[in-house]
Amino acid sequence: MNWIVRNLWLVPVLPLLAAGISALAKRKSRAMAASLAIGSMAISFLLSVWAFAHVLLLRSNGQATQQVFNFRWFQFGNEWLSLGWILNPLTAVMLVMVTFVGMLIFIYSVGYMEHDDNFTRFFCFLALFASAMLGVVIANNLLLLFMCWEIVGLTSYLLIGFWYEKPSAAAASKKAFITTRIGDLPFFLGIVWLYAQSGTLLFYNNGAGCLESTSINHLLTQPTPLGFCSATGIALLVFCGAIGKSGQFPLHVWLPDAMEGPTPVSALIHAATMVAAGVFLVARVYPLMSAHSGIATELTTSTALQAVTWIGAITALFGAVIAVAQFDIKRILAYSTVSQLGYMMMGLGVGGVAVGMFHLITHAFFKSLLFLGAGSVIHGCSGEQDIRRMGGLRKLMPFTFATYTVGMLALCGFPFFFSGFWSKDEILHAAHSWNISQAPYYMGAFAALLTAFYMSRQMFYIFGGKSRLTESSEGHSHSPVSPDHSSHHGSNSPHESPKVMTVPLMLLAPVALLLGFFGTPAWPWFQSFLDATQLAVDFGALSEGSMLPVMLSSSVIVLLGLGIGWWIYGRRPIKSAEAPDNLGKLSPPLFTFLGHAFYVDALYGATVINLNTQLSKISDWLDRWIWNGAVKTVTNIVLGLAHLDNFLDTHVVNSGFDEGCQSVSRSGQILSLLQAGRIQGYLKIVAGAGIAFTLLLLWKAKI
Amino acid sequence: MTITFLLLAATTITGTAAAMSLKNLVHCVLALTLGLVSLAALYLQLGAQFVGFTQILVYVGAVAILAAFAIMMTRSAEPAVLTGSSSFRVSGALIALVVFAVLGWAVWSGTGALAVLGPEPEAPVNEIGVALMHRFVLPLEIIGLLLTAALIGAGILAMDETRRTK
Amino acid sequence: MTPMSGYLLLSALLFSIGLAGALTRRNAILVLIGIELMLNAANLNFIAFWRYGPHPEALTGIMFAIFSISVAAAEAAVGLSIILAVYRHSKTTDLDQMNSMKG
Amino acid sequence: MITFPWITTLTAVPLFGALTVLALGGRNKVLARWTALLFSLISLVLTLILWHSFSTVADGYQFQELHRWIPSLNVDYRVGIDGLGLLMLLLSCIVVPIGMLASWHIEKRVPLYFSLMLVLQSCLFGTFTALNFFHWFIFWELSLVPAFFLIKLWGGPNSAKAAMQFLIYTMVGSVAMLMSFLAIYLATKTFDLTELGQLAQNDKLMPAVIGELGWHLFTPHHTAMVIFLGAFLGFAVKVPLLPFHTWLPSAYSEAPSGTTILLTGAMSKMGLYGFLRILLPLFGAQMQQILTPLLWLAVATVIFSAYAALAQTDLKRIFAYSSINHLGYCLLGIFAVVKITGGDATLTAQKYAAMNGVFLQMFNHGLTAATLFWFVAMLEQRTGGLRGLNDFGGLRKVIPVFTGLMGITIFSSLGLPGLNGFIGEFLIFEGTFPLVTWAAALSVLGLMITAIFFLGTLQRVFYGPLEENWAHLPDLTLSERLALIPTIGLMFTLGLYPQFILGVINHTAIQMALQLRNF
Repeated sequence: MNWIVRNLWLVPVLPLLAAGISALAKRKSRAMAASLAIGSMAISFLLSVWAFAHVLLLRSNGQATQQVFNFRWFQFGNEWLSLGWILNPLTAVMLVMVTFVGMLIFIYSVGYMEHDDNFTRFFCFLALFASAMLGVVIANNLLLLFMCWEIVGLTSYLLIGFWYEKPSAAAASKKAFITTRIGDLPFFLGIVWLYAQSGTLLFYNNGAGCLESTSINHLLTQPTPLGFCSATGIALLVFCGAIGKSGQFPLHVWLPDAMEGPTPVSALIHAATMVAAGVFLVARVYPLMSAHSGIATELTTSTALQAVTWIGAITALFGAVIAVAQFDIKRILAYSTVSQLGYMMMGLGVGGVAVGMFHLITHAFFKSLLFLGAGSVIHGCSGEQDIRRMGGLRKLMPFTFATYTVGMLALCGFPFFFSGFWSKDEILHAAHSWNISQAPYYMGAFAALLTAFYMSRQMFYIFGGKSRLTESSEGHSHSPVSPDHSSHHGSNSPHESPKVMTVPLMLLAPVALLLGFFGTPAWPWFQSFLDATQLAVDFGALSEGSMLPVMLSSSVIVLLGLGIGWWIYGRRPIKSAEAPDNLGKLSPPLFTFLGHAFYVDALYGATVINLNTQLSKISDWLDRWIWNGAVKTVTNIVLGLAHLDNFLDTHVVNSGFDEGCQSVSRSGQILSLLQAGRIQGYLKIVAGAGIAFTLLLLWKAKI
Repeated sequence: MTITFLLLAATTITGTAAAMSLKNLVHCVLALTLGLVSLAALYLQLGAQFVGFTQILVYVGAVAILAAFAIMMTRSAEPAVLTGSSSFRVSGALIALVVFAVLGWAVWSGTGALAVLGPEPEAPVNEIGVALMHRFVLPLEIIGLLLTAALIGAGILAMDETRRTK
Repeated sequence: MTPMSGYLLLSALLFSIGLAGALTRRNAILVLIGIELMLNAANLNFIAFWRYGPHPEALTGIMFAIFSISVAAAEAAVGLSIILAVYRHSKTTDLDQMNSMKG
Repeated sequence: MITFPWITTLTAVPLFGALTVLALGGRNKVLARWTALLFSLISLVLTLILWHSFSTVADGYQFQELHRWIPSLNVDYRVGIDGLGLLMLLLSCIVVPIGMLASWHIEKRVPLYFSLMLVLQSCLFGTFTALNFFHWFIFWELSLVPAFFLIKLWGGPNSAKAAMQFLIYTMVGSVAMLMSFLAIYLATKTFDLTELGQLAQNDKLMPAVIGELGWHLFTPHHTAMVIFLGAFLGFAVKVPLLPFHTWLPSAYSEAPSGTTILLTGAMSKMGLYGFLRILLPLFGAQMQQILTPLLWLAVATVIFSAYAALAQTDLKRIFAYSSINHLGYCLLGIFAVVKITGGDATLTAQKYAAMNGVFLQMFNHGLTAATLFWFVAMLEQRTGGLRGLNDFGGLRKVIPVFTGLMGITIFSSLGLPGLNGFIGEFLIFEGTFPLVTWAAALSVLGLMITAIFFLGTLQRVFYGPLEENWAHLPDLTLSERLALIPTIGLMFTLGLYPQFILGVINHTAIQMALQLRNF
């Protein structure tokens, strides 16, 4: 347990400190913020490289390449909840990738954001994001991972809504946070369920961790009312978190809208690191995902992994199909990211951790390269994002064109030289040899074809033909241009971006090229590094089994895609911005249907959001009328009783009493008439009475 | 029904009727004394000499004179207005008639059983005195007390206003 | 007609004459005289019953007559003094004026 | 042995303060304000001393004081605190100064306002430390009076109606509670809560009460249930539980912000404290019998209040409904603990977690809600009383620091990890999930809706284009930022290292959960 493992926490904490200092600093100096962020990322990068080297060292002298450091956080009841971090090949690789890409993007964004007035706040958020992402990577405890996961969600919310004056940016950030949170809640339930079943959330705790065999077997034995064992239940719930964060099929709606944020943000968060967190999560809890009981366990795959594969395959195809019909440069790349993430999930599902992760790493590099390239194109075209109004940038922005082409070819998986080819090929090979069904393989292949097609479409739109930027400026209004870019350029003819932006492109391009060779079937260094298996160079692997046919077919597919792209878009240069898309001409309704991404947004708006507003209206109505109504009726009843009582008092009792008194006094008056003061009158009465009395006596004596 | 009884009865009735109906008050008192004297005679005829003489002594001697005095003293009042409302006088006479009818009917139908004519009872004065002193001593004392109280009361009432209220 | 009923009839007649006088006359003194007459009628009854009653030796009739006469005398005296006092106070002997006790 | 009567002095200090504020505050408003603040800080110091010398391992109550009060009625003045009581005292001591700071700009009858606040604080102390039902009830009722006047005299447009509804509603509830406790007193001749608790433990309380009452028209079971429902109603109104909550939004939105801080920060905790201190030990068996309906009510409270918040347009009403939502979680935790688990080790451990979670959530919510309403107060002062959602837009450009700090508070209330809200919610869910799975699963929906309406508020108030009439809005002054440091700091520290509080309350949580063991 040497120094680096014990102090691995430095990697995420340094950017956090940078973020804290630049946030709390009194005078907001740009230089300080930028240098702090980039400095901290640089140090973290060095530390990650050191950790990587340490793992390599361990691997070379055959020791266990997984080291864990746990500490106790707080106590409730009689047990302590403890957190920790872990250094294993997966962590090492991810650390290096995140820090390297992050650093490059930080440098790039210094140039990109120089005209923005809340520059310091941007870097503070970027640093905060980097620390959270690194926290997710090194966490050895599912709860710590979840906490960093939510903070990553927060920073993506803050960064998407960075230009908060734009209502669309504000709405997009809220949408992003809520959609990911919808994914996070089942994840949270999964965590709580896991803790309830296995008693701990630590992944590896020398035997007692939740991912270790004892607790996995325990989970396998626990039945759930829904039929499958609790291991699968928890795995599926955790996968929901991954779906939310990595923009898989049901919850992908937020990713294209997240393009509202500045391009470095899209590059860093919505291409390389954050969206990959979902894939990384699945990779991290792979033992749990892949655990399944049954006879020949190595032959069948667990239901969880099947779900992952199917969701991945659907998303890959879905993303690719939509990307074909987009016009915003960043939305094309966003949907391509969605599709590539689908690939990674499929890779994890069919091939295992190594396959998925290899594509993740290669994708991170070439997709961030593409995004940064797009950024410099937008920067060059003074904020223009619609590809129909670009064109002819080949000559005007040579560096960007060159690096962009490298990224494009890597993404399409151009045979042999580009990293995309090897990593995608691994996935297709694994899918091909998947024993459950061949459908994912075909979906993957078709998606690869579409990927090649839409990327070539984009290339021809942006770099082919002559520039359509000037022609459009007096035409209809610009698409929503980021506020601080539009005017300052003066001459709006596209020009190459400054050095500080093109240098990162230059650095990323070779990596996008060479990285593929680390994982070729002939020399599977990357796979052996992750799976801690022995490494042996043998070129025969290339041809054994179904590897060769798959490789050939995929390269044919790519070439076919590029050809079709050239055929439709390359042959005749696109004349004007208003001209309908060539593909669109073939089948306009289908094209617009795809353009609106299968109207999924509208569908969600109509169903989920509408349900929400209806339910809120109902509960508000319920509150005002039912509960408040009940209280009001009670009060009214009481008031009614009070009024009734008052009525009774005034009319019945009072008046009754008055009447009584009046009758008494009236009768009194009548009686007083009798007492008229005339004595003879009295005598007469006495005499009368005497007569009556004697008559009575006599009459009585008679009978 | 002896003649003397009828004769005495007639004088009593006329005396008392005149006393009640004459306008001049003095004539009324005189008629009254006539009536009372004839009544005393009736007592004597019934054999109650002591009562007869007491009657003469008390009623004729004292009460009639007292009435005369009272009339004399209140003569200065306004002339005796006899115009009392006729309905007032008629109703009074009517009631008296009804009373007489009832009593007469009662006497007529009730006394048949007592027609026994016993021997003339003797009422010598010493027996009356003995009876007074033995059986009726308590009423005698009370009457004595009553008479003194009446005497003082009448005196005070009739006394002059100013001296009385000191 | 037995002698007794004759006396009783006479006393009834006397009594009603006294009553008629008391009711119809407006002068207070005459009303008083009327009452005297009614008392005498009662005495006549006593003596009549004494004379023709079953136990004349008990002398109760006479005793009653004597006491009634004395009471009548006392009553006449007080009555007349009251009339005098009223007369002195309100200068009238007319019974209708004396209605201060009206209700 | 004569020990220093800590708790009685603590309860007396604010009362004494109220009198001095009234006495010398007559002429000079500023003097009244500062003296009131001084006294509330004195009580804070006293509570910290208590916190320091409180032993976290001793069983039962500490700093106990026992005096014969009314021997004939067998009523004695008994005070004492355990982990929960101490936590609530600390919460009150934090919330009241915040309330006072938020009402610094009240101009109307200032001395009366601040003295009423101090009286309310002493009632809070009384309620949280009383161990004998008699004087607990006195403080429980007494606290309504200052609250009523605070709402009525300084409240919004129709504050009279809201104050009246608040008073009558709570009064009806506490009358029902008084009836059932009189029945109990009739049978057991004692008001002492621990004694009653022991009686209930070995199941002699209810038979005695039923024997005494002799209601032949109810079966014994029903009589016990009726008495329980009486007491339950008293607390359900105060917490509030769903059907009895309609007084809260109108009371909170009509009251002046300083009072709302007190209401939501400390007074709503009295209901929960009552549940834990009185209902759980005494009526454990009855609660178990009707556990499912109770759980349904708790889940309904969580979800419906969240949805209702989504439909509101007035900031205060939104935060009022959100505090109903948060208290719904505490109720969920309490009802989960009541479930019979028959001594199964892991489930008992979950009970400890749920109980700790409830305590922590009570404290966190008090702190966060108070700061939230403090911000609303600041917003009101700056914009002259406006607080509708549609009145603002894009304020972040003008008042960035205000937005930042209020954002932190909103995210803490949202339950973002790293801030204090998350720990409480995690413990509650971690406790309730294994015990009552369906209820926990449903209540998680509440978390999502909370996120929606809070972010909706942020978006409509602070994001989007700036409305021109707010262009000159002043940002937080230095004094206001200093006033915020303790609370925001506490949010972060509790979020990162909750052992400060959990260490103290953990032992009490175990005790309370164990009390229910043999049901």
